[in-house]
Amino acid sequence: MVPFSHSLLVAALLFGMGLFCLLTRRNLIMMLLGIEVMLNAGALAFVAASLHWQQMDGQAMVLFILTVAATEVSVGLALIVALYRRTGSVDPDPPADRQLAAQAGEGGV
Amino acid sequence: MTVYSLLFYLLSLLTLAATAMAVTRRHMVHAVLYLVLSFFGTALLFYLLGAPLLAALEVIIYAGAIMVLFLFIIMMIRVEKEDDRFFPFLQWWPALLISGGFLAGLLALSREDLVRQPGMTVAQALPQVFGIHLFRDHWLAIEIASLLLLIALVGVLHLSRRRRADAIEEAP
Amino acid sequence: MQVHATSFPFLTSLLLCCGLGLAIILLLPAHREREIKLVSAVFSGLTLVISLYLYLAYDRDLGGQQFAESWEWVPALGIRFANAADGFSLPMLLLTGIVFFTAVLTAWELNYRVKEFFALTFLLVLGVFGLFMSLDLFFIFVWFDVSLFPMYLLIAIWGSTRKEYGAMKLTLYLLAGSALILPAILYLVVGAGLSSFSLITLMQEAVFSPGQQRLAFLLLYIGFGILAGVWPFHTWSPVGHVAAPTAVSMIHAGVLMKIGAFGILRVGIYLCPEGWSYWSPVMAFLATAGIVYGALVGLSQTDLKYVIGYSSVSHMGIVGLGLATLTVDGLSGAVYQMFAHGIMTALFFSSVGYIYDRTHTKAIADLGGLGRTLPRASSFFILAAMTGIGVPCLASFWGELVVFLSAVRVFPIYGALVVLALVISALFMLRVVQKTCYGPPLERYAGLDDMGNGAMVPRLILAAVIIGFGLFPGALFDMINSAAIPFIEGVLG
Amino acid sequence: MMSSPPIEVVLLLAVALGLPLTAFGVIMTLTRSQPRVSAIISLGAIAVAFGASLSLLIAHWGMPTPLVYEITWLVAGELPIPLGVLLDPTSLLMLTVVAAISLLVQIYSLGYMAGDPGFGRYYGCMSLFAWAMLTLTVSSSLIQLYIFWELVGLASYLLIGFWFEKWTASEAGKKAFVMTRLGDTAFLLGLILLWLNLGDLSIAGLNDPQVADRLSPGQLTLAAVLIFGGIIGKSAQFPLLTWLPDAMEGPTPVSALLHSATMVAAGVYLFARLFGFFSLSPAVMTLCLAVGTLSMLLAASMALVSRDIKQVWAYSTISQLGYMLMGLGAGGFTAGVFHLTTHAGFKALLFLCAGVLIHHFDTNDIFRMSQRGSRRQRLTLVCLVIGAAALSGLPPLSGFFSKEMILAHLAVHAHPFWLAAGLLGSFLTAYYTFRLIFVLLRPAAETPSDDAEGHHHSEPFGELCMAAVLVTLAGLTVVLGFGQGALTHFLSAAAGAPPPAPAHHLGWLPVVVLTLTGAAIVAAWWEFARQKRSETGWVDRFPTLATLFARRWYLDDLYRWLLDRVVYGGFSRAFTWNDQRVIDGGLDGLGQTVIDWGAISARLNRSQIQFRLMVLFAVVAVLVLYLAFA
Repeated sequence: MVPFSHSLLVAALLFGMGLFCLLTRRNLIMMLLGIEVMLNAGALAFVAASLHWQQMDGQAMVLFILTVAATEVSVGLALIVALYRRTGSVDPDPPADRQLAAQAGEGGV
Repeated sequence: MTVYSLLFYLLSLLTLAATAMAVTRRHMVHAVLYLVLSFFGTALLFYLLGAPLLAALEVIIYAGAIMVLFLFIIMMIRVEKEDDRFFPFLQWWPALLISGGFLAGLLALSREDLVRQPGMTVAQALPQVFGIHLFRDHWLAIEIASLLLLIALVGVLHLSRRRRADAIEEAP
Repeated sequence: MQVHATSFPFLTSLLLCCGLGLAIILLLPAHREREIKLVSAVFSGLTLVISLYLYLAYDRDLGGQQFAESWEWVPALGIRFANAADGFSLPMLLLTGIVFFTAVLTAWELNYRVKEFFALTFLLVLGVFGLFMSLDLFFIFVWFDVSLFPMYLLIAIWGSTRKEYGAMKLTLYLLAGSALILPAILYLVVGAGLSSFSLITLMQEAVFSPGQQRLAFLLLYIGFGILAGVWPFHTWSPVGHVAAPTAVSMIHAGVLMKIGAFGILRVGIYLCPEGWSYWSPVMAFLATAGIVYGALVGLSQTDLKYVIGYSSVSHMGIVGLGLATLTVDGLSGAVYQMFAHGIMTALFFSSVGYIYDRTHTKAIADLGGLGRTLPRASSFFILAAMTGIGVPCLASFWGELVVFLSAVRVFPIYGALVVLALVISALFMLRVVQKTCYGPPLERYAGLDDMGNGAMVPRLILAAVIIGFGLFPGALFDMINSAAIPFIEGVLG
Repeated sequence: MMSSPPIEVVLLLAVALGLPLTAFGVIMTLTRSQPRVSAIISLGAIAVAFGASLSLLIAHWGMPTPLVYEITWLVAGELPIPLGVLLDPTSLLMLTVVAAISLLVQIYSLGYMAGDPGFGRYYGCMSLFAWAMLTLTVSSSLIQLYIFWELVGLASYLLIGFWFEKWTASEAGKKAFVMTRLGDTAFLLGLILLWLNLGDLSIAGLNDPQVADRLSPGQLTLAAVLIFGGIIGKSAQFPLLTWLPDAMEGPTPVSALLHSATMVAAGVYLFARLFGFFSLSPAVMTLCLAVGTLSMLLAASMALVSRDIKQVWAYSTISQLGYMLMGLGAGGFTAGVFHLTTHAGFKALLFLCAGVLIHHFDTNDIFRMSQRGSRRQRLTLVCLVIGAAALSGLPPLSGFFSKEMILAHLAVHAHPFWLAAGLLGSFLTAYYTFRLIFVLLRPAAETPSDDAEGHHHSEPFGELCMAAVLVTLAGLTVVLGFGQGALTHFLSAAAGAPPPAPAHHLGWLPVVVLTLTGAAIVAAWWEFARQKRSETGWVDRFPTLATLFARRWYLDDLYRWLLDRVVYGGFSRAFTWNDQRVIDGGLDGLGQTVIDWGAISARLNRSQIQFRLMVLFAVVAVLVLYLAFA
């Protein structure tokens, strides 16, 4: 059967990609997506650990991760919609800062 | 190489590729769909790692509910394409650095088991056994989780209530 | 070091005087400038009278700390509000009284935000009086900082050229100084383990290892030395002088720099004699550098106040050298020089201030021929310059002579160098006098009105003190010797 | 020896020294604006002082031991600084000379300075100088002498720069003060060296021979050389002599009083005062001899080419002071002091005559004076000739006696070189003196216009004072010569003198000197009386030499170069640069970097979410790495 660390490796890679997506994508929804991937990676690691130590608590934990993920997405998206209604865009930069960035000629940020 | 481990590597490869594609898509709809694929992969992995109930839940909640919600929102807001600032350099390299740091850290943590650990014995947490365990040991956590969901529900309703007073901020 | 309690708390009454004056000024409405000036003149005069009385009433052959008074302040930490006056601090109190009174009179024609100006000046001098009389390390630090903050406001609001930069730089330097003093004081107090901040108990009972004393003395020397204008940390003082208004730079150069030197003496030398003897060669080097450096840089200055600023650095270097010689005459010469230099710089700034108020320029290049147009102001200016050069029968000659004497005995090379620096200081002082007062009278200053009798009063007082102590220095030296001789015998054995 | 003096001596001294000081205080503060009152106060003070000093001189004519009377002025730490009086023939003689000349010059100034706006201030400074100089002469300890030595320097600064509106006057004042201050610092260092080794600085103590065993020979010579540095500064000897000619910017009575008779003589007086101490180290005596000779010859050469009458006399003063130092250096105590006294007399006379001429012709240039008819100033010229004859050492006058005494000592001295130099010096002196006389005696080229005459006769009383002073001084120069015997006896009693002057058996010396002086006078007559047009006589034939002498052997240029290059340009600029760039720059730079870092972190924490997330996860990543690897 697969060694425990391999599954951890997969989880770590997944987490890395989720984090990368969160930090670089200039779009709130994609950031939310990144967070979903990170949570999912966490769940995977939990399942692998519960198998490794042969205890079901790990899997119970995954259940809670699921609930948290669900609530987080719903509230997150509601906020994004409200923000969208207010500012007309899903850019994580608040409008004030955008002008600032423009003034300071901050290039690609 | 048992079929089981082969399946495992194949599936994890699939999941990783799907997530990589999801993260880097310019079109959000494509990203969401790739993510759905990645969640299917993870569900199968769960099943492989002895968590059949979770695999099902994964598919139902993650792939089903959450991703559908995403699609619904994307359709509603009609934001198709990321604008020009796709992967801004100034954010790109620090993010890589930080996720790389995480990766290195996690690898270092998991590495010491690599040597002596032949591989996990196969076991299956039957949903019935899991259910009993869940409601016997973690009854309080379940109640809190349900409360959490309720709060989320109330929160979302409050947020998206269209107030007559500030009706003006319709999308331009 | 015996402490003799006092019948009537004179020293605290001195502080109360300042406090009361401050309160009354704050209560008076801002537009009644005449009353504010009168009140501040009365109260500063009162502080002068009290300090004069203390100076005369001090029993010279009894010596030790007299007029001592102390009240519990924070019993848990052993902090007492303890004040006393001895041969070292009384001349300083008298100096502060004189400079304060004359500064208030010099600022008589001020018309811009008079109320805040005098309030802040009172607060500043309150801190200075407090520090000179306090026997408690905690209060020495508190008064040090109390006297620090009004300086910033006074320079930033009423200052002249580059006042924000000058004010900022001055305050940051002095704060850096106090940031060094506080850890040193705590290090000493905690090291002693007597849980008491009182200077006397620490001096008598506490036993510090030479290593502790060296470290503490170094911190104290640099902390207070910044304020005293010790050589590498001196650049704030000319900038501060130039930026400050006349009255404030009188107090600043006249008194505030003496706090630094006095602090080194009162805290550093009293508590860490080994540290003092260990660091004395470094002190001597820095002091000599300060003297020669101040004189040489003063040579090529174009702004009148900068010249005086660098001459103060040079004179404070003489004080530092006096302290560094570990001898009785070095010490008494240093304290005498502190007093004499305080008076001299006060006269210097008040006359330059008068010239600046009339000609609105400090640049030496376009001043000239004031000897004919402003005869009285320039005669005071020349008197101050002559004192600065060290002409005998004027106050600062005696301080310099005694310090040179002890310096040549202990550090022959530095002594010779410093005596030669006398020539340079003569050159740059006379250069300034020549450029401002001599030469043909310029027509653009023709219409200026010379000092009225009112404006003459503060300058006359200062001139009288300079000539008085110049002709009869014994009056001050007996007072200082009464503290210096027992101290050196007690400390160095 | 320290007998406490009778009351009347104390009284006389208090009067002699106290009055000028009070006069100075009163004039400067109260009566500066009323010229007449301040003149009366000042004159009264100096007259009384002169009377007191004269009576002291007579009272103590033959006294055996010096009288010392001291009180402690102050005790600084463990150092008592005394204030006291040492009365012995030298100090009494000098006291009387100073008082006499000051009195005469102040009377003279009534005429000369009449109508000057700063009249009151002038008399104030004159009283200050009188007080400082009188106390200097009688001071009992070296420290007190140093104090009044500097005060005399201050008085000379104020008086040179009296007409401060003239830029050159204030410049000359500054130069004089700084140069004498250079000498004074050497004096102070020598003084401190002595004080540290001997404990006290009483002059009487210094002069007696046991000092030699309390001081190591090296320290003794070092201290003596340093004190001699002070003498060089004050008496304008070789390295520091260029300030005296520039000091002629001051009013002529000041030049007459300070810069010829009394102040510059203070250096020579100090040497005489410490003669016992100096004679303990032969090295310093020869140094003094050498410096005296060098400055004598140098100054004489400069005087040859100078056109300004006061500059000629200034150079001649430096040269005569050099002469006195040669005399003292050769061991002739009485010779040096005697020449000091006679020189004070006739040099003051020469300056005052020059003052009358300048006052009358409004020019210092001797050639222009002669063109405007200086021949007609009968009285002044007669006095001038008497003074000049005394200066160049013609027999009946005082100059001859004192100069001849010095030459006698030089002759006795081992090395013949000094004698030769002395003779050359007296030849040059005679030459430049009579050059001036013959130029002034040239027939007037322009017709004298009457208004030039009238303008100066506004003050008959003033003219009278000036004339009276001239006559008295001329009389004095004639008479003083014959007082040589009495004076040597008076002085020898003081210093436990060396063998009486060996002048008598050296018959040939006076003859040689007289022939030389005669030759010089004839040469001068030939060059300036016969050839009307010549200006600098034989020096004309060597143009390079003429410019060398005119430029004061380029000493001034050397000092100017040293000051500008080394002091101003070198040190001062370097230190100011260090001050602004290194210390200030460094700290401001430090401040700036802190501000810049603040800006960066501010940008990092900008309100954009992703930056903040980055910070968050970066910290967590570091933690993870720490846990993983630690």
